[in-house]
Amino acid sequence: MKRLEVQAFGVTFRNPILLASGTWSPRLNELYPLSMLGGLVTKTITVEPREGNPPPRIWETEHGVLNSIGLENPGIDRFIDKVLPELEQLNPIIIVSIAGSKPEEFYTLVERLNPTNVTAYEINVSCPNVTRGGIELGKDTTSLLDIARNLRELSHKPLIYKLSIVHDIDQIVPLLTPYADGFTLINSVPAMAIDLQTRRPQLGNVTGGLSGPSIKPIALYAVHKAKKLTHLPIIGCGGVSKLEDVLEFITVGASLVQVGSANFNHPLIGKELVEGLMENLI
Amino acid sequence: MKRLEVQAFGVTFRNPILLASGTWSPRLNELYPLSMLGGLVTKTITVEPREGNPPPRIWETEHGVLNSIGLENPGIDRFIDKVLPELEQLNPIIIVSIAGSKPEEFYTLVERLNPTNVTAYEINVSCPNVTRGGIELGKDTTSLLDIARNLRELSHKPLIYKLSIVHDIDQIVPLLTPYADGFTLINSVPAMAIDLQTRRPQLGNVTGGLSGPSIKPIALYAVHKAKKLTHLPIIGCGGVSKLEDVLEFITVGASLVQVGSANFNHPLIGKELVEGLMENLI
Amino acid sequence: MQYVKVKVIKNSKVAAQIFELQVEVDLGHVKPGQFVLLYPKGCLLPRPFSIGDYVDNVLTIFYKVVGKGTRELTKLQPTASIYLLGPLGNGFDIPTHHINVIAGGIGIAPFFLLKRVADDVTLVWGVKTKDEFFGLERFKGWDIHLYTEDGSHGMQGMATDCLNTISKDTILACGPIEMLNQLIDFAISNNRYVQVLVEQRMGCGIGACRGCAIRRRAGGYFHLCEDGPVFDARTIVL
Amino acid sequence: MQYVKVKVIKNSKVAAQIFELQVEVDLGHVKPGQFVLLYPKGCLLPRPFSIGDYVDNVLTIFYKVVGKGTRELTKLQPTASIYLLGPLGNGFDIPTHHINVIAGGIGIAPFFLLKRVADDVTLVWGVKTKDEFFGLERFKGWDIHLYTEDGSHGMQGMATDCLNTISKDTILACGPIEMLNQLIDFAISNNRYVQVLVEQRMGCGIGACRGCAIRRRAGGYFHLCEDGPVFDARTIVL
Ligand SMILES: Cc1cc2nc3c(=O)[nH]c(=O)nc-3n(C[C@H](O)[C@H](O)[C@H](O)COP(=O)(O)OP(=O)(O)OC[C@H]3O[C@@H](n4cnc5c(N)ncnc54)[C@H](O)[C@@H]3O)c2cc1C
Ligand SMILES: Cc1cc2nc3c(=O)[nH]c(=O)nc-3n(C[C@H](O)[C@H](O)[C@H](O)COP(=O)(O)OP(=O)(O)OC[C@H]3O[C@@H](n4cnc5c(N)ncnc54)[C@H](O)[C@@H]3O)c2cc1C
Ligand SMILES: Cc1cc2nc3c(=O)[nH]c(=O)nc-3n(C[C@H](O)[C@H](O)[C@H](O)COP(=O)(O)O)c2cc1C
Ligand SMILES: Cc1cc2nc3c(=O)[nH]c(=O)nc-3n(C[C@H](O)[C@H](O)[C@H](O)COP(=O)(O)O)c2cc1C
Ligand code: FES
Ligand code: FES
Repeated sequence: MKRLEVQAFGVTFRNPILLASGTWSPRLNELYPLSMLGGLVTKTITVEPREGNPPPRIWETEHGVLNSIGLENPGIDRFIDKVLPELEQLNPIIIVSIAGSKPEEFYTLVERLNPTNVTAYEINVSCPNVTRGGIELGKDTTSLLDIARNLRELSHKPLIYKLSIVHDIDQIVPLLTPYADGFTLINSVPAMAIDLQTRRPQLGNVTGGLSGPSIKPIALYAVHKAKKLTHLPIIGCGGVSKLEDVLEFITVGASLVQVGSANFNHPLIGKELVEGLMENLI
Repeated sequence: MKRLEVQAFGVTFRNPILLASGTWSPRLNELYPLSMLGGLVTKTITVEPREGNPPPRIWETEHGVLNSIGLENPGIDRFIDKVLPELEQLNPIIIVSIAGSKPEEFYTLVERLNPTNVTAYEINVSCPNVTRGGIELGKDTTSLLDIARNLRELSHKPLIYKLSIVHDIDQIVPLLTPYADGFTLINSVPAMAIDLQTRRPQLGNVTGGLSGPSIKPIALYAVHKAKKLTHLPIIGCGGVSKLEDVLEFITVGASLVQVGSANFNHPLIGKELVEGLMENLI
Repeated sequence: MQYVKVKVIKNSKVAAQIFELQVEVDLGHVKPGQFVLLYPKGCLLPRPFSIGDYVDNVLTIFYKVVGKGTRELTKLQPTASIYLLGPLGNGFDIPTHHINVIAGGIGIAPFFLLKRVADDVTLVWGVKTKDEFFGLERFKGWDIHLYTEDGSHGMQGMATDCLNTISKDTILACGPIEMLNQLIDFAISNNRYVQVLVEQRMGCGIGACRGCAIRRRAGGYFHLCEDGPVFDARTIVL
Repeated sequence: MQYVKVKVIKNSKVAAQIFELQVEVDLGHVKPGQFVLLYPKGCLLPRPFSIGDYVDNVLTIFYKVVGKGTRELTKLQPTASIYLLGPLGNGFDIPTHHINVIAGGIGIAPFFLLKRVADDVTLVWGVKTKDEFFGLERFKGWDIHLYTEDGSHGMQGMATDCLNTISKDTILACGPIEMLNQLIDFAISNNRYVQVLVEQRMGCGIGACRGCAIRRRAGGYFHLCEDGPVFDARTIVL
């Protein structure tokens, strides 16, 4: 057990397997103890509740999953009152994913969450499915740097920035490094699919984000690249669905790995990856 | 036949099927008449010959092809003397892909090619496999705009800019539109793969570009997005391997479609797509 | 809720494009209208199916072949196995008095289980053409009204043609979207309690992905896997 | 060069991890050392294989199961079919006088065809253990020297152990990279004409992708599909 431990952002993770934002629910705990995982990253939370995008919201492409959820979430008040207490029962390490459509919203979120027991923040500036405060924010380096500076002041907890492959990683990673504790790469990749019967997009919101096996080589690249640009720990995310994928991300320099849409394909995946890593150690 | 014709950039293409840069050779003509295609895009040419990157240069990922050729090419002199005369026998429409590591190289290439019979230029500012003048050029919007302005002055032929998903499409497409005749989207996506046996990258150049089925949803997105930002014709490229893929690209707004790595998988693909489109018309 | 690899007992065609799949699994207590997720080989997302019938640890699913996942299901041979998650969802709210069931096509699937718990039922089942009927013998004892669009069996027309004449009792319904939309209109204009089992693409089945949104008439969204798949027809927009 | 769907006549195991695949195809004239591309199901890139033997429109390929593509090949049943592109590449330059062949493991594959055109041949074949030998009967008439690393058959050692004692005639060789590197050293230090058949990952087989680069000793690259797969050992770096 001990040997799977990872130290990162000043936190001890019992193993490198985390579940990615938006891809798991506490009900997985009915299938296996979520406490055996390295940690859990919450669905992205915003200040106000969000309804999300019009359906259909999800579609299976040939080798990936396309989604356009649109950051549906109950908002920070309800999250702290109702959701968080339940999550805290599941795993000691809860990383809260946060997003805002204005800089002030990020500050509010951090101020509200500082007094709680959550472990760290994952700052989602890479959501492909919202018009403001999503992926565009990560492209606006001036605002982003501003937010990062202020969050560094405000935050009592590690700050992990979640980036997209469409971001200028070369520029952003060094820019944010002084104000960050780590990076998660990558969020789902902007993508779309067409229903040829109707000649309409498969998603209600027209475009979405691609995840799953299709994006693994892209995510490996992003981690490899970021690793050369920062000394901070990196969380690899994108297409992890088997033990080899985890080892590949670790090989390119990831300290921790997040498992996302593979949870839909095989809900025991988190457990099996931890078990696989343990056997791999022997 | 007539009804498959496409008018774009002032050129008449007998059908919308082109073969993508770097993925076909004149030897395909031994298998079917390349003249039946809409046109051919050459391997990217640079002023000086280039050796390309260290091997291994190609690898099959789970659902894509990863390459790092590094723009190996014979250079413009040899291209004009030896390669072009052969290509001109194959199809009336030859689009020459060009790249440079300095702005002047683009100008030289266009000046050298202007007097030839080639149909158009595809300006490759999106190669993931070279250190200078590749994908980074597409990120440097100031230089890019400068090059585009000058090329517009210099060129006697249509100028088609080939972009990457990691480019800021929102910004580049409107910026280049006044100086361009069209866009090709997308080039292969920066990516990498690991050999777990050796813990080394699968490619000699460490990173490469991902093509094939994995990137189709990403390419559809890019075309859809660019279409909203310009009135110029768009060439869709990325993961086309069957008739449905062609129709999907056309549905999101592509005027023409390029077939790339599918040529490796099934060398008759170009022919079969044209035949499929003809049957589809009936 | 369980996630288990289940053994296939039977998988055979019972009507045009429709298969009956039987697997061995202990699901505990299940309600008509609940569903399970199956994980076909080569699919990245699971596929939802109504619990068709369930007795003595044998789960029956009736599925129509429409795409990649259901095509893959047809390949399952007896003794093969497949992962299953369930039971999921709320199921029908079953009144103790007389019930009207309206089913369109494969929308009949959830009502085989209803037969085990309710006797006083009027079943109206419409299909395009008579090849699409199956398992009718299982409904023996119910008051059965069959419709075919082409008139090849029973009355010519649609299941919803019965709406003018049907009793005032609760309606339970499942079928294609056009039929459900008619029922929603009917429920609203007559302020009737009609329970509809609706479909939506799903990612997880357990409230994680927020993919299964169903438009709420009052604004916002329900989630099929948490709030459905059975809804009061007056409360949703399809 | 042809690209055709060919019928499988035979596909059976002939040694540890090694299969013999026979397909029906008219390739015209072929030379030992030339290769074909096979297009296994589910693979995006074709897989190159030496022409093992070719007579009466029957092409034989000997392949070792090492990964996804070759695993897929083992599934081919007689009467199944698979796309093939070929013949490709330059093949060996075959002298009319005595020839020395050095083969390591599955590197024996291209020499079955040589047997049809050359009689005065010394064959040195090394493998790890005796289970890896196959088709020895086909080389009857040649001067054969067998090596196993574990000494389970023939001499104990490697095929390259013969280099001290081998005649001054042309060497044709194919085998794992370590063996080829020894031969390259040998050829350079003794300035000997050694023809080596090398491997490299390929995309297209026809000069399109520029994927199959082989480092040239004089600088720059050869391309396996255009300039090879057989090279003068003195001219390359592996
Ligand atoms: C609660 C519920 C109960 C259902 N019960 C049954 C049943 O008993 N029998 C039956 O035949 N069908 C039932 N369906 C519909 C069934 O889930 C789809 O027909 C099936 O998922 C289609 O998968 P496919 O891969 O063959 O089709 P494809 O079109 O290839 O599917 C591609 C994607 O779309 C999704 N999808 C496509 N159609 C539907 C749909 N109608 N509903 C949800 N997702 C869809 C798939 O899950 C997949 O993600 C039910 C659906 C729901 C939501
Ligand atoms: C000219 C030539 C002749 C060959 N002749 C034979 C033969 O007669 N018998 C035989 O058993 N093998 C031969 N090989 C090697 C054979 O091509 C590989 O073993 C095979 O491609 C491996 O495919 P895979 O999918 O099973 O392995 P994987 O490792 O899963 O392959 C993944 C990728 O790597 C490539 N690859 C892996 N190993 C090699 C390799 N050694 N050479 C080229 N590409 C490789 C594959 O083409 C594919 O793109 C030859 C190779 C070349 C270049
Ligand atoms: C249905 C769904 C919902 C998601 N929601 C979020 C989210 O709220 N916030 C976020 O940062 N990422 C979200 N993601 C992205 C994932 O966390 C992850 O970055 C991405 O799916 C790539 O990993 P994967 O290939 O393992 O799925 C979501 C992904 C999916 C498929
Ligand atoms: C082996 C290989 C070589 C390529 N060389 C070039 C090139 O020289 N110039 C260029 O613009 N694109 C090049 N590309 C990119 C393709 O033209 C195309 O944009 C990309 O592969 C996506 O299309 P696909 O998915 O159909 O392959 C190359 C791609 C491959 C696989
Ligand atoms: S299917 Fe994932 S939330 Fe309902
Ligand atoms: S394999 Fe493509 S150039 Fe040689």
